[in-house]
Amino acid sequence: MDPSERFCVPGERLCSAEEATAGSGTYTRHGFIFSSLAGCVEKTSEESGLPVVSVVRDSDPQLLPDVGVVVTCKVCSINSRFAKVHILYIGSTPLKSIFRGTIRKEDIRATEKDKVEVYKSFRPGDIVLAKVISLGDSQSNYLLTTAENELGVVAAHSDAGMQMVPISWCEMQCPRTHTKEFRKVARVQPEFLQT
Amino acid sequence: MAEAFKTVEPLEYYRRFLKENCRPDGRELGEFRTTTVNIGSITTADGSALVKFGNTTVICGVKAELATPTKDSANKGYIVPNVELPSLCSPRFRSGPPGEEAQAASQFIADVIENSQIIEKEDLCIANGKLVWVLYCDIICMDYDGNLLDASAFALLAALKNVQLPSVTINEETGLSEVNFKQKNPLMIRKHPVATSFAIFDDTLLIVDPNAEEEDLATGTVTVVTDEEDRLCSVHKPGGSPLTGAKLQDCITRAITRQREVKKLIDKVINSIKPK
Amino acid sequence: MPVDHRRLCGPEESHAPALWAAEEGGDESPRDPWALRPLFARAAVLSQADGSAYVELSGGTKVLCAAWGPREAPEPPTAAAAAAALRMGRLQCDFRRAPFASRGARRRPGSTAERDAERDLAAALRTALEPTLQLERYPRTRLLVSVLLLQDEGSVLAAAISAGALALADSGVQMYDLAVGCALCRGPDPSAAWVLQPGEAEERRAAVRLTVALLPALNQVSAVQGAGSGGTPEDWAEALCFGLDACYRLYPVLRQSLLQATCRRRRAM
Amino acid sequence: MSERRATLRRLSCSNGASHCSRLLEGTAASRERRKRKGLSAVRREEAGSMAAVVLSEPEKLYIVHGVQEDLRVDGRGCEDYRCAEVETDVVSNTSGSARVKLGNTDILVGVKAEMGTPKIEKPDEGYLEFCVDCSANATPEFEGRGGEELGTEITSTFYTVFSSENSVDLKSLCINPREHCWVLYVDVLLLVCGGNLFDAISIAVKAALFNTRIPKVRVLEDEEGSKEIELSDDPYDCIRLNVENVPLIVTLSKIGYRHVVDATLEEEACSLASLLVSVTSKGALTSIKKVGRGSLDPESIFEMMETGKKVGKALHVALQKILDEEESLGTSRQKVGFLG
Repeated sequence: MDPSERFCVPGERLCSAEEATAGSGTYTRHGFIFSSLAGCVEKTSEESGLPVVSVVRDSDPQLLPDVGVVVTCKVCSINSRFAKVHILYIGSTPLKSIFRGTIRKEDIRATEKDKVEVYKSFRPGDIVLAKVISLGDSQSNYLLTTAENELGVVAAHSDAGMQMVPISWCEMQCPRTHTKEFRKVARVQPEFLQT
Repeated sequence: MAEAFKTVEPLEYYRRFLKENCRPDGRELGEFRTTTVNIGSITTADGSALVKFGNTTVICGVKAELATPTKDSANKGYIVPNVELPSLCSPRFRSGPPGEEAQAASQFIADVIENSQIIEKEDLCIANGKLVWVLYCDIICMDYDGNLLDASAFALLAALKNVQLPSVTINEETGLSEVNFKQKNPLMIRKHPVATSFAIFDDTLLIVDPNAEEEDLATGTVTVVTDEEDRLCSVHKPGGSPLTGAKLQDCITRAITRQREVKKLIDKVINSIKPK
Repeated sequence: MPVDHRRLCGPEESHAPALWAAEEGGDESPRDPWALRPLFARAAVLSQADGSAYVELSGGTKVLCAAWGPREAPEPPTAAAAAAALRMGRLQCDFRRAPFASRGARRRPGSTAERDAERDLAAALRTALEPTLQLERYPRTRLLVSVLLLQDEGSVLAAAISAGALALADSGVQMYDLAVGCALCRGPDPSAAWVLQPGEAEERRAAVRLTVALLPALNQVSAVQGAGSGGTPEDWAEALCFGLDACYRLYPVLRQSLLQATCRRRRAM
Repeated sequence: MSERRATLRRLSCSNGASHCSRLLEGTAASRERRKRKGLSAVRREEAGSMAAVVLSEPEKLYIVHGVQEDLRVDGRGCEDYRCAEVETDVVSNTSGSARVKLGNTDILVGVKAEMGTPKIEKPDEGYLEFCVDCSANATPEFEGRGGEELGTEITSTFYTVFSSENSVDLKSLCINPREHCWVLYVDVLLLVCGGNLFDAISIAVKAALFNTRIPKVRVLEDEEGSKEIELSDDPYDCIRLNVENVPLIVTLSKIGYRHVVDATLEEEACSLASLLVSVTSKGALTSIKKVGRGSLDPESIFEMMETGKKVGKALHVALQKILDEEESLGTSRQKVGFLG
């Protein structure tokens, strides 16, 4: 352990709010910055203005899906109106537990929304990149969209059980049987090519 | 990226390790996790033991009470084992009454007690037809990382060895029982049954002392219980992939070796806590 | 009585041997009311939980606690609950007492009396821990705290509160502060003084019992729960001050254990 | 909307300000009041629509600022109770019963005495059993299992409050030690939840216990030692309970920097933490408990306990007066019941 490291527990007063800006893992009350985590205090100086005080933990922070973030999810079930998914990753951070989400038919692609059919876009078991558009209301859970070129199916298995390769923005092909299946394919970015 | 591979394709990830004859936690296929036992730490129980297999932690507390025996077995006491999997031990269990797995484990422990004769139930009789001991053996899992059955059976055995019963006499004149807490006697432990579990991968590969992850991925499990006379007390194989006779024989041989080690460990700890 | 099919029940009726034993004259020596029982605390003890803690009071009370960070909340039952869930997360507490945790007769798990007692303890724990959490950061989710009482030698709720706060902090959820619990009681004798962290026997004989929980950094009280033969507000205020002072004295121990756990976790990386 | 609602309530309170000074009133007076109170219909309607109180931020601010000035939305000061109506002996087939209306909150409590066996640890005492029914009529929140949590919280609170040794003379409920005793089943029915449930229930419980009449029994023993219990022939020959030491609960809700007693539903929505204290007629506090998801600073707990003692004592005096009044009217009293 680096002796210069300063550890703190929740509720510990870090400094006055005039000396620094509150970063992640902290909160401000009565003009002071307090730690809200048990972790290590970090002070980064900004070029202009006050340094930022934050508290970091080594294990991944307890992330939650939030509006605008890209998530990786697995399709569990589909019907004619929507696909139900399990959110597995936020960005590249795995979630500790599963959160459920819904991709409605009208959120699958950006163009020709009226012609979209869910079963021609996703199949159960597909790994999909999507973006959170809403935390949902009292009836529904997280609402997701794939209406962007970079979003959609990134990994899918064919009927024969093989991992398929994308051949266009709306089709994938099985390397063994060469049958083609419809999907809303994502234009894959290099950092998501993993296996 | 290994982390991501593990999340998406856990079985494939695991097979790659097995090909190299090792496991993701660094053990060999036939290697047990570090096993420790702590006896007598719960002073409100009449006997107790805490057993750890790596992360898996199980505690057993025995409480002795007095009851009247049933008519048809007037000279037999009761041993009532219960396994609890509280929500604390793993997120997979909900709070509330025992679920399927806890019930199955309780039944397994009850079978081990019944088949192995750890204790003769006649030893628990105080007055024939009138008064017997009831041993409530409550086994609670505190940290669930696989191999619950082995740990539970081990904790039960160690806790029973720790039990001290107060002496009870029946007053001839009044017919009432009198309990003397100053004079305590240990239980007579007749056999030392030890359970050894194996996870089966792809119908052929056997790995010993599986952790929770391995149990989830395995195609089946088998638990073998043997005692110090190398006798087979129980074989528990709840479904899953089939096993050849030769493989089962292999399991039994390994279980016998394990029984020796566990027995040695218990004796060592019991001796270390004995008042000089 | 309904039969519990999910447990092995044994005989219908059985009694603790202590019922027939000669009455023990368990008179304890008078103790220094200011004295605190040494407290042992260790965080990050369980593998399957996001955060965990073990608290033991010398004399034997042993409490184990696990905490899980935000998880998907179950469907809220009513519209108002759903509206509340959208604004903030929910803390759910679960309290189990091991059947062998107490002196005397075994507690029958699943019996009505046991369920009621566990539920009351869980509710009290939730009241004490909720103010420490920044729940508005975790909408639509629930946080879970699960406690297992292994041995009851008095001051159980107080120990559980301290353990719960440590476990939550260890799980990495954002909190305002830790919570430190302390129990105190006063004997039936009118001249009796308040004693801190009573043992099981003292608690049983006590005329008045009180459990307090303090958020030490914010100087806020998150739990006050007391009952007994009546007292004036001044009486209770005195007890409260006494208890809160004890919480301040216990805080460094808890803080130290949490710092150690944080260091250990960092080294393990 | 919020402004209009607020003015409406101010109106109703200028009407009601006169009776706020009186803490409680009996049925005789209340019947009269109900006749002349034109605005009561409006308030009731409001109550129906607001079972689930969701307040906007400005609405909350309005309430908090009012409390700061010691002027609450309905015109009360911080330590004033709403006027409560108490009527006893409303359900004929119970041993004792009472109905209490506190603002919109409406509670019915029935006490039933039945014979049982004493508990092993207390062989020479009877005991009380509480049961709270959060009926779905009280608020839609209680539909399904919604009321369960609240129900168990209320039940356990009352067990704590009555656990104090001398709240009720339990020894007087013993018929013969170890074998027979009276068990008092106290059933609480929430008809309408309009805030401050705990206080209202405790008033109703005390009134119902006051009203309780337990038949006198004699234990007859024959030569062989077997016992028989004989019920007195005279229906008026019965035991009354001494309720002098039965405590009342006072809930003090922290709003802003101050605390109020007898909070309405809207005020409860503005309060993060409350202190429940049970107070005996002599002003002793037999139990204290913090409820709610917020915390309290030590100083305000001290103040709340003081207020609780003061208000609780006054409440006891007012309640006892009504109970005595009702008692003195005897059978000549005209019952209002549920249609009144």
